[in-house]
Amino acid sequence: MSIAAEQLPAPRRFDLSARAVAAARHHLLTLFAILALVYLLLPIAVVVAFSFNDPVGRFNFTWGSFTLDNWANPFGFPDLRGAVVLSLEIAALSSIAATILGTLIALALVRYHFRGRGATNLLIFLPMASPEIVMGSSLLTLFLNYSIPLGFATILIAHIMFNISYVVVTVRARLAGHDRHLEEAAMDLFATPWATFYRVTLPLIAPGVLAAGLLAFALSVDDFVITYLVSGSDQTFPLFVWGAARVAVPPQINVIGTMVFAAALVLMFLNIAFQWRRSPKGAA
Amino acid sequence: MNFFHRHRALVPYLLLLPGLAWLALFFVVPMYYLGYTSLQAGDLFSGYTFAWAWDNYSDAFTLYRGHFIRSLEYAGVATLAAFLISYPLAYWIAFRGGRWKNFLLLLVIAPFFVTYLIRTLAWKTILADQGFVVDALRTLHLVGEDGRLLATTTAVVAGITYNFLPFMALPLYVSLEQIDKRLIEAAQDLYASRVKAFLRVTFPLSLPGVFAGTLLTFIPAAGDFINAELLGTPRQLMIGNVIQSQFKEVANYPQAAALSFVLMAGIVIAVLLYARAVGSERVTAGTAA
Amino acid sequence: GGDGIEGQETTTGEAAGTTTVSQELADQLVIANWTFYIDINEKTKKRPTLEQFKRDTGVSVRYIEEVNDNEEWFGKYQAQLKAGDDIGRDIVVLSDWMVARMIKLGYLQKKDKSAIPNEENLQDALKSPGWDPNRDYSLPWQSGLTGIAYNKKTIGKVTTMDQLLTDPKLKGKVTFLTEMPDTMGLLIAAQGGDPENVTDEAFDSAISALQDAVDSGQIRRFTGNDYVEDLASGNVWAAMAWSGDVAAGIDNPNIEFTVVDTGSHIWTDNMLIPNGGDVFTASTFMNYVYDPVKAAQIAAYIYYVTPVKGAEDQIAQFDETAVGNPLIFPTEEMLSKTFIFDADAADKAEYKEKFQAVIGA
Amino acid sequence: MAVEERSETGRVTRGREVADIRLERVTKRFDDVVAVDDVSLAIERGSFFALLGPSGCGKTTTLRMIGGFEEPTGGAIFLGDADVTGLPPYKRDVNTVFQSYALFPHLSIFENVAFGLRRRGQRGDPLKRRVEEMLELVALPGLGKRKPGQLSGGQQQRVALARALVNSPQVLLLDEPLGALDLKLRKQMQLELKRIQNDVGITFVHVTHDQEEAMTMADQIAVMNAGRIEQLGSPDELYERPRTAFVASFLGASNLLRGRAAGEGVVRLEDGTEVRVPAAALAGRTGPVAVGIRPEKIRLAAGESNMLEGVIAERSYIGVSTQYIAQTGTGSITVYAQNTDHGPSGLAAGDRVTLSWSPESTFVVDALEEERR
Amino acid sequence: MAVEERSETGRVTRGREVADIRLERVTKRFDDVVAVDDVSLAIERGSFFALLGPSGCGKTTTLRMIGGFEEPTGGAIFLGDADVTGLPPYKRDVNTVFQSYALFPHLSIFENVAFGLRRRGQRGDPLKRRVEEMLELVALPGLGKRKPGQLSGGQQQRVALARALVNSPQVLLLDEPLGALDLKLRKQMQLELKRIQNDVGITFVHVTHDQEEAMTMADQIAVMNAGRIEQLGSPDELYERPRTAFVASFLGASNLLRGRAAGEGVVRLEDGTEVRVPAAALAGRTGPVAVGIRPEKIRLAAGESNMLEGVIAERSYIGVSTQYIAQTGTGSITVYAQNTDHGPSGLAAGDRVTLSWSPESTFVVDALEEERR
Ligand SMILES: Nc1ncnc2c1ncn2[C@@H]1O[C@H](COP(=O)(O)OP(=O)(O)OP(=O)(O)O)[C@@H](O)[C@H]1O
Ligand SMILES: Nc1ncnc2c1ncn2[C@@H]1O[C@H](COP(=O)(O)OP(=O)(O)OP(=O)(O)O)[C@@H](O)[C@H]1O
Ligand SMILES: [Mg+2]
Ligand SMILES: [Mg+2]
Repeated sequence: MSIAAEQLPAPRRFDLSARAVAAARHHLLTLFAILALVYLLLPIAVVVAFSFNDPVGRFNFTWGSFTLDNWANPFGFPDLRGAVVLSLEIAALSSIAATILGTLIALALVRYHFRGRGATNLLIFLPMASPEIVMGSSLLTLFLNYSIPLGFATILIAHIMFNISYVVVTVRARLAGHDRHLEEAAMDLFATPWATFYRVTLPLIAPGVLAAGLLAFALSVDDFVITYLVSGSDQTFPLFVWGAARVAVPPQINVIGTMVFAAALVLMFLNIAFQWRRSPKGAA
Repeated sequence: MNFFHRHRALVPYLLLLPGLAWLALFFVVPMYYLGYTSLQAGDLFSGYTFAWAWDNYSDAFTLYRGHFIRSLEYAGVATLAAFLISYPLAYWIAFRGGRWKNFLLLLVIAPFFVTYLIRTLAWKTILADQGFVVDALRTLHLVGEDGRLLATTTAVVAGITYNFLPFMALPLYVSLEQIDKRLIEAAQDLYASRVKAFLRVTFPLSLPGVFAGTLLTFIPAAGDFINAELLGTPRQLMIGNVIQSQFKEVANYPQAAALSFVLMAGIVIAVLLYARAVGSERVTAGTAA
Repeated sequence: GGDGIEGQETTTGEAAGTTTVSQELADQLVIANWTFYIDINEKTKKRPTLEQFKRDTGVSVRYIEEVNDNEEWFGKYQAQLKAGDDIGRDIVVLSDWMVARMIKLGYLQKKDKSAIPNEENLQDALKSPGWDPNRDYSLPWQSGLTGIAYNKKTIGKVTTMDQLLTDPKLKGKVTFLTEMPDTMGLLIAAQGGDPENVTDEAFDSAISALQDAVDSGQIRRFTGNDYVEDLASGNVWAAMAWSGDVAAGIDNPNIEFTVVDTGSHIWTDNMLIPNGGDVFTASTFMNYVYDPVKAAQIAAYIYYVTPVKGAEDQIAQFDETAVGNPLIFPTEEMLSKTFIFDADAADKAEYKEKFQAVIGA
Repeated sequence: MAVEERSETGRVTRGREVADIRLERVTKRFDDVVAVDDVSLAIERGSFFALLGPSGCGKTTTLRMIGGFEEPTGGAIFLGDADVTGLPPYKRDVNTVFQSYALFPHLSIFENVAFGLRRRGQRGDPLKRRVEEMLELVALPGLGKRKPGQLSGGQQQRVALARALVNSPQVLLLDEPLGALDLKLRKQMQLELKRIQNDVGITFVHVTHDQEEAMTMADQIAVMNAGRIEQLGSPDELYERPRTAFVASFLGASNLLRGRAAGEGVVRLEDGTEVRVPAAALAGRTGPVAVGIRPEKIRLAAGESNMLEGVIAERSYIGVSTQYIAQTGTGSITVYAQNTDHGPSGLAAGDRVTLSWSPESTFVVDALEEERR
Repeated sequence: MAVEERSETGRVTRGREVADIRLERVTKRFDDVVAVDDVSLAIERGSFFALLGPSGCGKTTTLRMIGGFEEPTGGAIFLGDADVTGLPPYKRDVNTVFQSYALFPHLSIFENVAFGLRRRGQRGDPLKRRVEEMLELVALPGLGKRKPGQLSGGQQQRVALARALVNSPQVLLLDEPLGALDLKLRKQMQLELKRIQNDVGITFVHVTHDQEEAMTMADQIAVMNAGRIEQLGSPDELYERPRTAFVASFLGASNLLRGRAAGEGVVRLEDGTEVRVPAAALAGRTGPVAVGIRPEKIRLAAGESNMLEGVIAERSYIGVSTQYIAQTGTGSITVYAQNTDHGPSGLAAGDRVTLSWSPESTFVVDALEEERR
C-alpha cells in the first residue's frame, strides 16, 4: 500500500496573521523571560565586576580602574579571613549535623508508616515558614534566659536547627522517587538490616543527601539574620559584610562573594552533569 | 539486629528522635521563651523579670502598628511583584526550556549563591543616585531631574522582590513542570484557544506552586529588615527593623519579644489555615526542587 | 588576628621586671574601636602604630572596627557582659555617656595606673569628668566635634541646622546621626535650648522638628559612621558629621566640614577595659598611645582632636598640613561654639524611647 | 466470499463523498526519526477504524496529526472536504480521547464534560442537560460532582469519552483508550465503546496495539509497521488473508511453514510435503514462500486435503481451548482445539497424530528469515 | 475424573512431607482492614502455584507474609517443616520477584544478581561463574556490565528473576512479575517462566489477577476474594467446576442462568426450561441456584440433552472464534464457535437457533444477585 516515493513537500496553507500573532506572543514571552533573568543576574554581574575594581578612595561602588590586586590578595583586609574561616567552619559542621539528623527524619517519613506523621510534617514545615527574625530572636531569648554564652556554639545550634527542615525536604524528594520495595528486595536477598542500609539505602540516597548537605552548607554560609542575633562577639562572613556595609565595603568582599558564587555554580554544574551521566536519556 | 525486626514499629520513632528533639529544643522551646520574655517587665539597669506585662503587647499594637501594616504591605506587594515576574519566567523554562531547563533553572537560583547582603549592596550600587540606572531613567524622563530610586519605597520593595524571587520561582517551576502537557492538548482539542487553555487549565493546575511560592516569599519578606535598612529611609522601616533594634540596640528584650511573638503568631495562624486547606506535605513539597 | 601579625615569640620587654601574674603581658591584645579611628597605611593595609607596638612590646594587636554606634555596640554585648562572660575584648572605645552607663552597670575593670605613667599627658580639661572623677576606668582616646558636612559642588554652603531640616533642595539628601546626643544636642542648640542641661520642653520641641523632617522625607537616613559612604558617593549632599571623618575619610575636595554657629557638640571617646579583658596589657597599650609622638602619629592620620598634651609639637614630623589644623587643635573661637551634651539626659530611658521612635527603629 | 471486493488500498478514490478523513502522502519526521512515512488513507464516515501496530510504529503520531497536535512534515490531511493541514486543534471538528485520559484534575466530572461546550459558548440549562445526557450515555449519572481522582480507571475512561462525545464531533480519535485498564474492565469497555459508536454513529479512529481489541471492535483495520501501513482491510480479511508475515503474526498466532512455490496452487515444503493453497493466494509467486495456517483451523485428525504427520510435544489447557504443540517434519505446529466438552480431552504428549486442514484455510506470505524475540 | 481427590481446602493434613509452604489460619489486619482473613493453604514442593484474584483481595499481602515482609496478625507460616512466622526476610530460604522488579539502580546487572550470593559470603570465581550461568539461563549473557536503567522492561524482568533464582531458594515468590509488560512480551515471558520452573524445579508461588496467565502457567490455583480463598484446585477443575459465581466469572466468560433445584440432577430455569446437570454438582442443594455453561461448550444446533431456543442478536468475529450472543427465554447467552474453516461462517444476526450442551458441561453455583459492573 505505502508507495515508496520521494517526499513531495505538499503545499501547506496556514493562516498567516494567526501565525504572526502566535510568533509575536511566543517571542514576547521569551523576551520577558530574558529580561527577568537579566534582573536576576544584574546584581551578580555588579558584584563580580566590582571585585576587579581599584576603588578611588575607600569606597568600592564607583568604578575606578581595573585591577587584579583584590584577587591576588583576597584576604587583604583585617579580620576578613577570620570571618570567612568561621563561616566555613560553622557551615561545615552545621551542614553535616543537619544532614544526618534530617536524613534520618526523611527516611522515617518516606519508608515507614507511623502515627504522628502530620505533626512531624508540621514541625518540619514550621521553621521554613517562620521569619528568620523570629527564630533568631526566640533563640536569643532562650539563650538569655539560661545565660548561655553567645558565640560559636550558639551559632552552630541555630544553623543546625534551621537547616534540618531543608535537608528533610530535599532528601525526601529524592527518596520518594525510589521504589519502596528496594530495601525489601535487599532483605529478601539475605542482607541484614545494616547491610541493607549501607549497600542499598545509602548509595541510593547519597546524591540526595549530598544535595541536601550542599544546600545546608549554602544556607549556613549565607545566613545573616539569625546569626546576627545569636552570634555574640563572633563574626561570620555575612556579619562582616554587615559591619563593613556601614562603613566601606572593601573589594575583597566582592572577591569572596564571587568565589562562593563560582564554587556553588561549579558544584551545581557537576551535579547536573552527574545526573545526565546517570540517566543517559538526559532526563534529569 | 533482630531487635529492629521485632520492634519495627519503633524504628521510625528512633529515626525521628534526634532531629525532632533538636527542633523541639531549639525551635519550639525558644518560642515558649519568646512568649515568656515578652511578658517581662523592667529595664536595662535593674534587669527584666517576669510580670505578666501585657502592656508590651498593647505597645506592640499601638506604637508599632504602622510598622506592622507597612511590613504586610511591602511583603504583599513584593510577593505580587515576584509572582508577576517569576510566573512567565517559570512558565517559559518549564514549557520552552527544552534541554536547557536545568541550566536556566540554575540561573534562576544563582542569586542564592551570592551572600544576601552582598546582593543587596549590589542593588545599592545599581540604584545609586549617581548610578547608571537612575541616569538612564532620568534621560528617559521616567524619573525627575532630582528624582532617585535609592532610599525610596520602590527600592525597598524591589530589593525584597529580588531577594525572595527564587522562593517564588522555584515552586512555580516545579508545579508547572509537573503539568501533564497532554492536558493542555486536551483543552485545545476541546476548542480552547491558547489563552483559554492557559486560563482554564494551566493556571489552575499551577495553583499549588502559586500557594507555596506565595507563602515562601511572603513570610520571609514580612520579617525582613535588611532591604529597608540598606535601601530605604526611616519612612520605609519595617517591623523587622524594629525587632532587631529593640533586641540589638535598645536591649528592650520584652518589647522585642512581644513584637516577634505577634509577628510569629500571625504567620503561624495563616500558615496553619493554609496547610489545613492544602495539606502540609504539599506545601513543603513546593520547596524541594 | 588580621593579617599575619600573630605573635608567637614569648614576651620580653620592659614589663619583664615585674613578677606578679597580672603584671605580665599577654601575647595578644584585642581592641574594639570605631572605624577610621587609627592610622593605617593605605598601601599595605597595616596599621603603623599597632605594628610599632608589637615591635616594642611583643604584643600583637587584634584591632576590630566594630563600633558604629554606642547603643548598637552595647546592645550586641549587653547580654554577655551582664552574664559576666568574657566578650573577648581587652579595650573598647565608647563615648562619655556610655562609659557612665557601663560603670554604673559594673561592666568595666579599673585601669592599672601604675602601667600608665603617660596619663599625665592628658589634657587638664578632661582629667575629671563627673562620671569617673579619678579616671579610674577610662582614658580618652580622641575627642571630636559634631557639625555639618556638605558637598559644596552640589549644594553650595550648608551651615545651619535649619537648612538641613527644611531646605527643599536637600530633600532626601540629608542624613542625621543615630547617636542621640549628637542629633538632639545640635537640634536643641539650634532651637535656642541648652543642650548641657536638657529640659523636657526643649527636648520635645527638638523631637517634633526632627519628626517633621522625617515625615516630609527630608531625612534620608540615620547613620553611624556610614554617612561617609553616602556622602562620598553623592547619594547624600549634606550630613550631620563627625569632624575627623571628613578630613581623613573622604577623598573628595568638594566635601567640607563646618561647625554649626548655633552650637556644635564636642565629645570624647574613651578607652575602657571591659570585664574579662587583660588589665595590664590594656593599660600598657594606653600608656603607649599617650606618648605624644604616638598620639601625634594617630592624630595626623585621623584628624580628630587629640587629648594628649604635647602632640601638637610632634605632629609636623608626620603631616605638615596638620600643624595648627583647627580640626585637630580647635581654636578658641570654635570651642566657644561647642557644648558637651547633658550626660544624664544622654542615658535617660524616656528620651531614648522618644528618639528611637522618631528614627524609626 | 464478500470480502475481496471490500478491500482497496493505495490511493482511495472511491466514495469521496463518504470519506470522512483523508490522509494524502502524509509524512512526519522528528529530527532523524521518520515516525510516519508517506501514508495515504481514507476513513469512511461513520465507520469504526482501527490503527493497529507494535509500539513505536507511528500510530500515535498519525492520530496526533489528524487531531492537529503535530503538523505533518509533508502531505495533506482532509476532514470531509476541507484541507485542515495547518489548522490548530481547537479549530478542528475532531475530538480526542487520550491514552491517559488527560482529565482535568482540578475540575469536577461535570465541568470536565462541559469544558468543550463552554468554550463554544454554550451556557445554562441546555448545557446542563446536554452534559447530564452524556453522563447517562456513558453510564455515570450522578457522579458529576466528583473530581477525576475520585473515580476508578474505568470510570475515568468513560468520562474522557463523554468529554469528547458531548461536542458531537465529526470524528472521534481514541489513542489506546483502554490501555490502562485491566483485562476484565477492558473487555467490558470494548463492548460499551462499540455500543456507543453504534448509538451516536460518528467516525471512530481507534489506536491500539492489541489485535484482539482491534478485531472485535473495528470495521476496518490498518496494520502499521515502522511508519508505514502494511495492510488495510476488514478484520476477517486481515486475519484470514494476511499479506505479510508481519501481519499474519501480529494478528494472532499462526504456523508459518517455509517452502517453494511448486505450480498452480501448490507449495512444496522443506521436507517435501506438498501443500495445496488457494490459487489466488499464490498468484504469480515463484521461489521461496511461506504458507500459513491458523492454529484453530487445523484438525487433529485426517480428513482435509492438506495433511502432516506429527507427535504431540506439549499440551496446555487454556480454558476455552486446549493448545497442542505438535512436532512434524517441517517444525513444530500449534493447534487449538476448542474444549467443547467437559474435562481435559483427547490427546496427550507423546501421542502420534495426523494434522489436516483445508486449502481454503491456508494463506501464503513472502518467505522471511525467522523473526524471533 | 482425577480432579476431585486433589482439591482439599481448610486444614491441610495430607502430604506434609511434600508440602513446601503451609499457611495455618493466617490472618492479617491493617488497622481496620482485614487484608487476609483466616487463610489456610498448603503448597506442594516443586509445584507452580498461582494466587489469583481481583485487585485488593489480599494476594500481595499473603505473599509478603510468606516472604517475611509482613507479620501475620494471627496464625502460623511453615516453610518445609520449620515455623518461620517471626523470622525476618533475610533468614528465610525464600526469594521474591517484585512486581516493580525492585532492581538496585546503582548496581550493575552483574552486581544485582550477585547481591544475594555476596551477602551469603560467596566470593571470587565460583560467584562469577554462578552469576554468569544464571544470566545465561534467563537469556541475558553479556549484559552484566549494564545498569538496570539501560535495559528494557522484559530484560529487567528477567534480571529480577535471575537475581532471585541464583540463590537456589526453596521457594520463589512472584508478585505479578509480568504486570508491567505488554501483551506480546507477556506471553513470551509466560512461556519462559514456565520453562525455567521446569528446569530448576523449585516451588513457584505466582500472584496475578490475570486468569489466562494463571491458567496457562499454574499447576494449582487459589482464587482469592476479599481476603479469603474461594476455591483452590487445578486450572481445569476451577474452570470446569467453579464452586461459586465469583470463581466462574473470574475465570473466563460464562453464562449463568437462574433457576431452582428441581430434583436429582435437574434445575428448572425461570422460564420453565429444565436443565440437566451432573448429580454431584447439585449435591444436596435446594431452592434457588444458578446453572453455568461456558460459551465454548454450547453448540449452535440441537444434539445434546440440554436445549434452549433463541435468536442470534449479535455476531462478532474475534479471529480464533466467532462470538454469538443469542437472545433466549432466560436471557442472553454467549456462544463461541471456533473458526475452523476459512471465512465468516454460518449464522447471522436475526437467525433462529437451537442451543444445546451436555449435562457434563454444566456446573451449578449458588444463586446470586446480578453482579454487573
Ligand atoms: N516528539 C517526538 N520527538 C521525537 N521522536 C518522536 C516524537 N514522538 C514520537 N517520536 C518517535 O516516532 C516514532 C513513532 O512514535 P509513536 O508515538 O507514533 O508510536 P506509537 O505507534 O504510538 O507507539 P506506542 O504504541 O508505543 O504508543 C517512535 O520511534 C518515537 O520514538
Ligand atoms: N500497609 C497497608 N496498610 C493498610 N492497608 C493495607 C496495607 N497493605 C495492604 N492494605 C490493604 O489490604 C488489602 C489487600 O491488599 P493487597 O495489596 O494484598 O491486595 P492485592 O490482592 O495484592 O491487590 P492488587 O492486585 O491491587 O495488588 C487492600 O484493601 C489494601 O488496601
Ligand atoms: Mg502511542
Ligand atoms: Mg498486589
